[in-house]
Amino acid sequence: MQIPLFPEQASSISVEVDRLLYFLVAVSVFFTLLIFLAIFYFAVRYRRRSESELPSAVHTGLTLEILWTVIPFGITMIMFAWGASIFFTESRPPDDAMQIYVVGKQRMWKLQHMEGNREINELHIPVGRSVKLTMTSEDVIHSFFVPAFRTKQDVVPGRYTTTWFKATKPGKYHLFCAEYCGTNHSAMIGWVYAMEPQDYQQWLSGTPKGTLTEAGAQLFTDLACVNCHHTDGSGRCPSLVNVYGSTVRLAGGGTVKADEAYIRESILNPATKVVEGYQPLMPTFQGQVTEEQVVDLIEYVKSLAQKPAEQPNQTRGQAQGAGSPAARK
Amino acid sequence: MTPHTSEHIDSTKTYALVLLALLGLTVLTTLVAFVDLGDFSVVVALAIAVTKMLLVALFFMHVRYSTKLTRLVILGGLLWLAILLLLTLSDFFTRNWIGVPGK
Amino acid sequence: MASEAHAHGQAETLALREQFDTADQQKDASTLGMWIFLITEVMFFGGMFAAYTIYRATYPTVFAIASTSLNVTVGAINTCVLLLSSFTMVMAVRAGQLGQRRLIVIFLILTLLFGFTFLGVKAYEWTEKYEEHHMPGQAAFHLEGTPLQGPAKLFFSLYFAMTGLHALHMVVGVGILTWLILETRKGQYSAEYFTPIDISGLYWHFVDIIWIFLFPLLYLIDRHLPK
Amino acid sequence: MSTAVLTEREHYLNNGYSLKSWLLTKDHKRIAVLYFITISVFFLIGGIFASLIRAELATPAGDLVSSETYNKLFTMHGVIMVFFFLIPSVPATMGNFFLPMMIGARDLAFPRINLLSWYLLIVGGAFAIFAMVAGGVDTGWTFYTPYSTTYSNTYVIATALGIFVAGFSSILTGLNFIVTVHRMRAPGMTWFRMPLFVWSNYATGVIQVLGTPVIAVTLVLVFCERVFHIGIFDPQLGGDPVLFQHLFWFYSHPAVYIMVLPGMGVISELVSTFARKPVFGYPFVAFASVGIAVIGFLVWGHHLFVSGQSVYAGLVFSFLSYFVAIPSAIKVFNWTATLYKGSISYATPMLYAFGFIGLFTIGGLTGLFVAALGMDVHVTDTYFVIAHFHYVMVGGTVMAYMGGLHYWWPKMTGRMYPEGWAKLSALFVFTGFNLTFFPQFILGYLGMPRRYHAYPAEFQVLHVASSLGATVLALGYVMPAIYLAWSLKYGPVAGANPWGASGLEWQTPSPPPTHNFEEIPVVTQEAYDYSRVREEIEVG
Ligand code: HEA
Ligand code: HEA
Ligand code: HEC
Ligand code: CUA
Ligand SMILES: [Cu+2]
Repeated sequence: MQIPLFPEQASSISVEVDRLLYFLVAVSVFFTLLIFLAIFYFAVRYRRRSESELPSAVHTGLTLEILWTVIPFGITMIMFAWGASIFFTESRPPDDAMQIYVVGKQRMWKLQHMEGNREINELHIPVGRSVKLTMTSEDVIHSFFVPAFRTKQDVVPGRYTTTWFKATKPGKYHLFCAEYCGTNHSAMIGWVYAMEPQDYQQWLSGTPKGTLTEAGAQLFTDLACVNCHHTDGSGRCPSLVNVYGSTVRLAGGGTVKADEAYIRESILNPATKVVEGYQPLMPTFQGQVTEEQVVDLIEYVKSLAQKPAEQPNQTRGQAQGAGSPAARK
Repeated sequence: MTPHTSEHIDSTKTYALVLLALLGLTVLTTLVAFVDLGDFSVVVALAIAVTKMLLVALFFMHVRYSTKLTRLVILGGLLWLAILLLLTLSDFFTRNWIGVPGK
Repeated sequence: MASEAHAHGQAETLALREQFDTADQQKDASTLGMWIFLITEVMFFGGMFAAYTIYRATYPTVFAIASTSLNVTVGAINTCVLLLSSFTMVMAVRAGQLGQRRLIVIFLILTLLFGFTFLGVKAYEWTEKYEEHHMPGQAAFHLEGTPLQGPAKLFFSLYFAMTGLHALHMVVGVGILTWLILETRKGQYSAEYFTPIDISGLYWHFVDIIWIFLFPLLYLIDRHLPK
Repeated sequence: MSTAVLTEREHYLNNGYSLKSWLLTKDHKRIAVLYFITISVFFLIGGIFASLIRAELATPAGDLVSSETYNKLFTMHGVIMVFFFLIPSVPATMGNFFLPMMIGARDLAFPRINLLSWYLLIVGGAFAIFAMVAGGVDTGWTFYTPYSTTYSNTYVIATALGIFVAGFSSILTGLNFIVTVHRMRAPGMTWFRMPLFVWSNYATGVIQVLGTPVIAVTLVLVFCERVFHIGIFDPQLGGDPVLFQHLFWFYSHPAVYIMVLPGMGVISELVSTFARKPVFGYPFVAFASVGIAVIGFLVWGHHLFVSGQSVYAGLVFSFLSYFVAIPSAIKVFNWTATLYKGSISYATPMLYAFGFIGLFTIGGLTGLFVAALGMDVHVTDTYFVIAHFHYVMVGGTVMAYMGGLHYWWPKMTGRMYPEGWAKLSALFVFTGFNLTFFPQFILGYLGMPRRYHAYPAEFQVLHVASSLGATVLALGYVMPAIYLAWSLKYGPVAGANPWGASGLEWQTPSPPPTHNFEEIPVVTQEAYDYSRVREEIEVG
């Protein structure tokens, strides 16, 4: 069996990470050799020849000190800038990224596609398409790690974390849980299948089932959200139309961008952020909905936009009849 | 090496006055708490607390007479407390700045 | 180990331990040591202050409601009690400087009494909280006036952790005071040597200072908010 | 000096043989010996855990031990090695023994507190050992919440208490050192005449005093969360587990400098003595220690890059992490420069010093990898990190510890160790170490996650290499245990200054008298002034 010495480069970012690696290795090899060879040379050249030998003291060389302070510092600043720039790319999913939801749970990964496909410990994705993962955990901290993509992100209970990648090469890649999560942490592993787009489409249509939005719509009625949240914003609750992506004014000042995290919070802890002009009447659905169902609801709320394209980033929550389309300018 | 620390003995009067000041400030801060100063209520409350701390430290703990080294130690301690608070907050107050959930 | 004492002439005394050259050197060292210990205490409470700051910033309203549920009058009175104890403590140190043993004892006992009063009142407040079901451990925990019971628990967890650890320091202080009283009555201390009283004083005042901050942070800030 | 003299002359070892004369001693030298015995035992325990870890990892399947057991193994390995071996290692043994002598003091400022800190370590250790025998603990040495608070059903409380108590032992040692250096220096011993070993232990003291309380309170909170079911970090209540990580690393990053700074101090002594030259750029090395101590407090967030910490905090912490690298760089370069035109002896301690400089360089440089945000995202929580910190902790500090042990052994015991065996074991340690941990860099970059007790087959070859190395390494450590014990009785008698070293500790007989010096020395020269010891060198 052959020994792999280098991980596969299967994502757009992996190339950049590896380039940084080469730089770091080069610097390290240089300095390591410098030190090793210097020590070796001095040790031989100036070895003690007689027990009573007493060399004359050499004292501080200021220029040297300055040199070996400034040069290393310069080099580290390059390392910092380079690492940081990659990190920024890794942190900002492209807008066109396709959404996948991940729920970590002691010893398993639950993944949900928008189209409704639910997988466990397996993730099928198309190559050449950015994939954005919105992740949370039902219990302890886990970490979503795909070495071939050079991506890793902790999955923290009680909140969402995000990561993204763009597979460049079809194949089957390791998925590891990288944050220690107790017994069988090492069993919380799986595979990522990067497929040609058409194969991916086939795979998707393979098993028929309702999309997340549909499931969400169902829940929205089952959980009686509809009774309060009317699309026209009438009644004591804001309409949820065009909530997603908007900037919500909150009671007691402050605004918040209505992203997945905010909607999740609105469902599980409504009172934490109350929309301006409304009373905290909304009951918490903590315990009544699983993280997966929350995801469905979020997708439904996101789908509630007449024309998603129009008014990309409006402010909502004015005192009078907030939520009514009129109030959204 | 060890500077001779000559004893400074404050009068009972000084201590009594400091005590009165401390009690006064306690009453003050309690009353102010019921006034709506918006965000300033925090500032005021802490400002008063710091004043009280200074009184206790300078007079009761004789920092007024203490060696430079002691003062350095105290300032160091406060500085490190600041490091702990500020750098921790640097995370919590910049969450979601780039508008990606959990970043 | 008999031989040790002869290392530099005279036998070891409380005021001049064998490892020191002069009594002043020893006093300096002890004071410095105590101050360094006190900054470790600062960092110790610092961890909780950090947690407090972050959660208060995250859940301002809940924390306001929760802190309003604390009994401010009792809190204020207790603060005064502690300040009084600091006063008597410093008076004891002063008596030490003047070598007036009787006064030392009297003031230490007063300090002790104030200390006990503080702890008593604290115990009363805790039982009150217990009866109001404001103890996070309680199954029946409930804070009126907010649906966010979780963050409410956070507040009280911090409240009990902070006041609890503060009280623990008080208990230690009480122990030290008792020991000092006994030693003084044995006639250990004089104007020449009263370092233990001096540095115990530092400790006691420090515990006082911690409370000086706990009081506004837990009882006062945003009291005006919930109406 | 002959055996006769050795037995007649009253010194700290023959001054009372009763158990009481040891367990109630206030003599810093005896306390140092107590520490040495204690931490050797802990090192052995931690090493046995390590050996079991390596045995399990020899095969991809989790066949040797169950997942639960494995988790307990690496947790207890980490806890024991960090809190009960490496943190006390150099300061509590060699620091305790030599710091007062190096500044010409009769003892530390607070001998009773010094003894107390040893007892605290014992009590803390007792808690930890109890947790181990009672059934172990499986949270990882990092105790991340909510696993440690809510989900783990192992002996977290006992272990946390143990670390809490041991923490105060560490605090008191640091406090003692700081006060001692400020108040106990002999006449003429100015700050810039102090050996660099004293500087680095002073800097360490500062970290111990300012950092340790924070982990103490953090563990108290974890304790409360488990015992009283109150939640401070509990996400269920809206608490934030990442906050725990901040508090934990606020201590635990500076703690890594608690672990390495004293080792660096040892290296300064070794390099100077065995090159018979003053350390090049003395003031820079001295300030580098203080610099590391201070800057070390500003970088803890580099352990949280993928934890859900904000991107901007990540930037700040990555940036600051590079600042802490510079003082270390300065030290490495100055040590190397010290060799230039020296008179270099190949005595065992020097070999360890060479080993330290080389391996610490590699470990430190890989620290720069993980400090680079984009890189850390990939390698964090993989064997790359494991390799990084074993290079600095084992390749660095433990090497320094072994070096110092051999260097000061004659002073502490009055006997020389067997040079040949020592050289051999040094060789074992060096080769074994690299064979163990270098493959782990590759494993890490390949994506082998840490804390895995079973792993995909393609990683096996490198894991086997690592396990082989660990065996050699273990031998390298067991040998000294044996021959050092042997030397106590059969080793050749050592003179007062067998190395022709310049420090004050060599100006007094070996083993030193209870009060260190016949009369307190008056210091007139800089540190590392070898002209002073010319005669002794002549004698050879
Ligand atoms: C003795 C202990 C020790 C020491 C000294 C260090 C030193 C350093 N460490 Fe390390 N570290 C650990 C122990 C240590 N570390 C441990 C135990 C962990 C893991 C904990 C856990 O998760 O379980 C860890 C983890 C760790 C991480 C987190 C990794 C992760 O979990 O994702 C990071 C990230 O920045 C880091 C960085 C550094 C840096 C920048 C240094 C710097 O101080 C290094 C400075 C030294 C040098 C730079 C080498 C000498 C310089 C030269 C030869 C000249 C050339 C230099 C330049 C070009 C600059 N360390
Ligand atoms: C001081 C710190 C220290 C030291 C010295 C070591 C030493 C060793 N460590 Fe350790 N290690 C850690 C600190 C340390 N480690 C930490 C903090 C972790 C992380 C834990 C976690 O994830 O929570 C870790 C994790 C860790 C792992 C990863 C486990 C995992 O993530 O799954 C591995 C795997 O190879 C490993 C291996 C080893 C080996 C082979 C040694 C060898 O060097 C050991 C060799 C020693 C012996 C075999 C004992 C022989 C000694 C004697 C016989 C007594 C001698 C007495 C005298 C000389 C007086 N360690
Ligand atoms: C009893 C009435 C009620 C029910 C039932 C209810 N809500 Fe609400 N909801 C409200 C009110 C009132 C507000 C505005 C005040 C606030 O933000 O808490 C609100 C706010 C929201 C918001 C934030 C909207 C904005 O403008 O920012 C979201 C998202 C939301 N609800 C989703 C839901 C979902 C999903 C459900 C069902 C699972 C649900 N709600 C059930 C009353 C309700
Ligand atoms: Cu999930 Cu490890
Ligand atoms: Cu670190």
